[in-house]
Amino acid sequence: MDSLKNHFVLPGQVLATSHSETQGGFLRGHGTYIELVPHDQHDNDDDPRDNAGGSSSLGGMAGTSKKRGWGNSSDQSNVVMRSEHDGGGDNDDDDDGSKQSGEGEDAAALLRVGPQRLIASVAGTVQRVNKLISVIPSAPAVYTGQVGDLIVGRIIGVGGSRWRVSLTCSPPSSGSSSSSSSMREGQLPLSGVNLPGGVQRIRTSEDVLAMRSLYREGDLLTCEVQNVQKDGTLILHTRSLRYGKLENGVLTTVPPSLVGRRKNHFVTIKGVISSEETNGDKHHDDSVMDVDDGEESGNVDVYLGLNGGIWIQRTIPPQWENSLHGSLDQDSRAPLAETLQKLRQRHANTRVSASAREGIARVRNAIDCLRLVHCQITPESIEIVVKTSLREGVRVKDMLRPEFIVKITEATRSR
Amino acid sequence: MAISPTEAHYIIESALHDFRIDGRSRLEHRPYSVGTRPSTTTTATSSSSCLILSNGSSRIHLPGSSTDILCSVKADLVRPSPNKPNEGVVEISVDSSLAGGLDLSLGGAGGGGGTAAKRQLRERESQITSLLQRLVVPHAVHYRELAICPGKYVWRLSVDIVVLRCDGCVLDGCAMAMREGLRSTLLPRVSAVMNGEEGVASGVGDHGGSSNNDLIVEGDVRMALPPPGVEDCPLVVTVGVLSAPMGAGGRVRHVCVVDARTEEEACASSRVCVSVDRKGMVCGVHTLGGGGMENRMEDEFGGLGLGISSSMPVNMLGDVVNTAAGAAKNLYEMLDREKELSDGKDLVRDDHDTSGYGNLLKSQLLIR
Amino acid sequence: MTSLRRTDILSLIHLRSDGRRPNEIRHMSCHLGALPPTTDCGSALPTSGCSGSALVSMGLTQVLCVVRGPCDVGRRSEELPDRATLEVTMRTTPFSPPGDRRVTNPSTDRRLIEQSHLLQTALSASILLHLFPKSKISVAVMVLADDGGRLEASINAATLALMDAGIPLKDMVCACSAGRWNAGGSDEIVVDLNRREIQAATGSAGGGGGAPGGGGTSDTIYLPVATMPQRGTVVLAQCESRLSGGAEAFGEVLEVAMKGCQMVMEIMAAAVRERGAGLWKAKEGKADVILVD
Amino acid sequence: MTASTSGSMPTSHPTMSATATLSNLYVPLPLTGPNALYDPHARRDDSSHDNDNDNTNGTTRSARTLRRLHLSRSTLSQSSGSSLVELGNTKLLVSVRGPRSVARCSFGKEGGLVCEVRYLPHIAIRTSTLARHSLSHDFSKSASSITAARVPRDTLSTSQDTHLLSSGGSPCAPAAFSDETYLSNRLYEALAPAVVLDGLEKTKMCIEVFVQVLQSDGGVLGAAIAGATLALVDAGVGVKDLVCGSSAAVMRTELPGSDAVKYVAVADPTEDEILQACGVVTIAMMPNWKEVTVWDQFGKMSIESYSEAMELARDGCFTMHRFLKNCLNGGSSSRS
Repeated sequence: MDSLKNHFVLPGQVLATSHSETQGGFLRGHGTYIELVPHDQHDNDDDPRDNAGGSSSLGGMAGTSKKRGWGNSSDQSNVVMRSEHDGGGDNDDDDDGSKQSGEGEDAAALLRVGPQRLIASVAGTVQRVNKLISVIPSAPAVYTGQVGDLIVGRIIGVGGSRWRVSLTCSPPSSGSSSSSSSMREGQLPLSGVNLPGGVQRIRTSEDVLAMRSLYREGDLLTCEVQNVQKDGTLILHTRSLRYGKLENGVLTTVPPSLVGRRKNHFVTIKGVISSEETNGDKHHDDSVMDVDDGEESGNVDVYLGLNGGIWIQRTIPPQWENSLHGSLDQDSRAPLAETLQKLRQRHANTRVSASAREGIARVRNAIDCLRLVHCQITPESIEIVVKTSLREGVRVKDMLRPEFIVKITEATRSR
Repeated sequence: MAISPTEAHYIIESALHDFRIDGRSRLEHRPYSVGTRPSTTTTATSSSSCLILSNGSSRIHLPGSSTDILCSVKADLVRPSPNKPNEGVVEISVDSSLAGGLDLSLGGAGGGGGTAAKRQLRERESQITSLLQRLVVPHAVHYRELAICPGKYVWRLSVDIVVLRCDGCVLDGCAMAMREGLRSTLLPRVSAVMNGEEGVASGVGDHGGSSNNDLIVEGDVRMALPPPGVEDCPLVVTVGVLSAPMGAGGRVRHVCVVDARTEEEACASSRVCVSVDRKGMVCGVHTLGGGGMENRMEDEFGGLGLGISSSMPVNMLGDVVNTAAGAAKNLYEMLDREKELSDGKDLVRDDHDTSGYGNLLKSQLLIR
Repeated sequence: MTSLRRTDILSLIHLRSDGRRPNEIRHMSCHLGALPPTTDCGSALPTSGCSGSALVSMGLTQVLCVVRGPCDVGRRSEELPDRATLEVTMRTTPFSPPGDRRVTNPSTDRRLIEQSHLLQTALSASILLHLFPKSKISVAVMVLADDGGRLEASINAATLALMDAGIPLKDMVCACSAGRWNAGGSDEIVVDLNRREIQAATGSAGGGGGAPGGGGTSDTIYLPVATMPQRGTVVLAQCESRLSGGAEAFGEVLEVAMKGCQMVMEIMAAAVRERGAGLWKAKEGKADVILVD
Repeated sequence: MTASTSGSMPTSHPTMSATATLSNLYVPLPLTGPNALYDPHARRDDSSHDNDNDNTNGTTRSARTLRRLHLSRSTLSQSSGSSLVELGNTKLLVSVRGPRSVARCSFGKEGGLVCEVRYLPHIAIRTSTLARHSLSHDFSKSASSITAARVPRDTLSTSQDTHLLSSGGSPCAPAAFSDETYLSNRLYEALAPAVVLDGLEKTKMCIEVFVQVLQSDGGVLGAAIAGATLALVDAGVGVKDLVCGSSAAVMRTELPGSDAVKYVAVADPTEDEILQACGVVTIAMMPNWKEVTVWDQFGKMSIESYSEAMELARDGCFTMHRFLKNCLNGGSSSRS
């Protein structure tokens, strides 16, 4: 426990002080900001405002002064300095967007050389990679996207040849455009979407008119971050065949920090549906094509969106795939786009069997348990919780009772 | 539209299978827990309110506080209103500013943007208040017994409900919070000494000689009682009627669902709030606009949907009432079990818990 | 025979009415993540997606603060091209004042608007707003119980909620109050006043902030102060009473208040550290979860 | 006129052949003694005196019979559609003004259907009722005796007043004289599913339904809904079905002799009956679609008496529906 202690910092705590003479210095990472030590600041050791926060200095930093007080030595570091006078008055310390680019209107500041202090701006644990010091916040609730992230989002607006996607999957709020979500919205341009049937052509104005036929307000979809604009808005796309509209399943949301970055975010949880628990299958004699149990594979698909949206649906049984190929006898390999589209269509229309429905509910509750216990949500942790709840014979609806939550998530914590 | 048609279809499908998306059956409630005592034992044992400054209080919350409703009851002796001289008064106020996700930019630049949201917030709060006023308040307590000396002093119980967050069925939560708040209120025994004539306990006060009506307040907390007749204060059960428009079959099938989550509420064609008391008597019914798909007004707004129009097949009326009565019965049992649980159990000694005064919103699962 | 009243006994041994020594702040408890951000309650609810929340109780005053992380601005007119707009709303619950039940309408109650404005200036001195251009950070404060010092409790709660939301701050803004009044001759400076002491200092039932202009006798003062302890800067000091002692008298009271802020910061730091450690361990899967009702 | 108590389908009383003029409005309602033993099967029916106002004492109507219903349409020249409804002593006038721009619409700002219910000042509610359940003003002093002079109408302006009024002893008092905002909301909720707006609300146009209650003697909501439907049809507004509403009450009656308490459900209760009842159910329905759009209940009832009352209210709706159809075909008030 104590190893974490001296590395846990609070905003305002000085992480490093660079001296203009010695090379040493530091690079500013996330969660920190740089401040110039004011010249008139004399350093008296019995400074009453001795920083009581960190219990001991961050020994590991090379070249940093032991004293945590306001060291008055000055050092030239290869980091862009900013003019910042103390006294709480805030003027925009125009933090350089990214640390590499040294340009920016403060070229003049380069001349005024002075000692800098690197100060933490969020509460979290310090990480240091040779010169780069950054602070990782313990529970960032706000998702800041990176290129290539899988997003499960909801369309909340259509306009100007693009869709507005809510990252917190909040519903399209009523007339007032004020978004009540706690995260910025993503933009899905028309050019970032596959046209039906996989045809590739330039987007014409009819496409713009027919946008609603692709995605309407309120629809759920999986997409990927194409790039991140300067002010942080995410540009999304659903170019790959895996992405598209989500149907016939359940959505649940968790804080983004609990969903780590993984190689593959399309996950299958096996063996969810225990045979003995399936309550009587009441088959309905409706027109909707019915699934006979033979084909039902006991698996559940989970799409882990990095923005915290998690989509759960039953796994598409492999039999459907080859039954599709069987029917298209003339050309052996129909274009992949069509088969996927047909599979998706069939999945959307086929009623979920009772046992699959129970499996989906069990996985959904498992994810809820993990969220309540702030445990990282990974395929393994979900599987462990599901297996434990099956072994303990916990009914699906009891999984969310506090006493059961502690019991079934025990396994994830003993790892 | 709150949720996509395919999600709604799945939810209604599950309800028809009597296996809802979180595993519950149609008539089952979520594990609400009632907090009427501060979470640590360091505070005075007898103070039964998690809000220190009020006579009685309660907190209804679900694990992970997806629903968190506070209720505080303050009692004071007031002069009764002229048209009801011999009855006590119960006043209700509801505040759900934090729950709505509406950005109420009051001050600052965005004056205009805030007004639409503020109007909606006030509308929602007044809707909850008027519904509680109509369904629960008339039967909450025995008003006559609240009068200490008719015409002069009666008890006024001001019930303030703060909805911090609500995941569906906000009226049920408020009614539960109000009932538990009233049950945890302790009113001291007050006896009025009539003018001149010696009241039985008059020997106590040394200032017995004052002329006009005087009140002898029994200081002993053990003698304090909850307001009379609070046992049969009714609870509200919101029954959501989900209607699955069957495709070719043309047969529209309806199913009643109790304690609907937000998603389920969003695809309900109409919602009926039925207030039922402990003995199973129906104390009030009110149809709310469904959050449903087809006949909802365009500016549908989540939470307590303001969707006005609701339509429900006639033959459903009977089983909606029966559903509500059945669900209410096991809700009462659940709440009673919960009440003893939270009173009787000696609480986990948090030795190094810095919160001497017990912090109000501590969730059930303490991660350390 | 007049029995020695409790307060007389306390003042004999230099204790205050609630048994605290002059330089002792009230019992303070902080609870971060009071409304866990995770509960967007599924998709349909217009997410009350709060990204950070904190409940701070200083003595009997309890304040809950909810922060909605940098999100899109509703209306274009509010948008600032270079930095985030900070929007602060402050509300009190009807049951917060112990005595009367005046229901204060947050949009018209002058005192509430003044205090939410003070809170906004205090926070905007600390939040690195320029990191989130064209977005909005909304801070909603709700006073659950008000036993004096509600502005200070709100500032502390807002700081903790911002840290819970992971919004970058220059420094933690910690607030405490100090005051002086000549109750029975001895007029030493006391820290962190409760409602009765504020009334004594300002001679009026001014809830929270000092009474405008109604300052008590010559050298009584009630001074709420917000500072950034680690930077040693004072962010907010509001004094509305006339001081005869001149600058150095004010200096003394300010010094005491800043010591109070230092003590407050230590408590807040401990709470954040405990929360951080807990969450970090939980993510690692080593935290032990106990069931507390 | 004798009470015709048919078996299953309750028929209504023969309605008077009213001309287009309103019947004598200000009919001093008879006083009910405070402790008259209530007999649900021989209920006082003081609404059956005919036009020339001879004061034959009221005949009785059975538990399942509605009060005398008199409907007439296009009674007002100015509005695009109007109707007059007299359900026993509850008389109200409905005027519908066709689609007009929201700016010029007198009340309500949004597009689509807008409903407003108003009590006629001074005479809508009986002075005896106001005196007995005195409003926020202390009427006991000013209205010295029960038959005191007029009562200032604006005392019933806010919903707050009727709430104060409501708990004057009877749990179902709010059903007897509900406040205007409540009535307007419920009227809107009753009509909204039926009225075919097809996009009117988007074009910032609105249809105004204005109900003026001339005299209220219980069952105001049911009558208002029927009147509004009639007026809408009269105005030519598309309506999916003729919405009509009716209410029923559950009365506690001690059988003379044995003190066994029997709960009897009574159709279309008058104001006095509502005040004596222990529970009142109001239902608004689209009979052809068999869909309920509004379902309200006040007071406390057990489940069994509940289904009885709902059954009566539903039949009441079907009967009202029949009368609405006849009125539309026959042009003015007509009898089955």
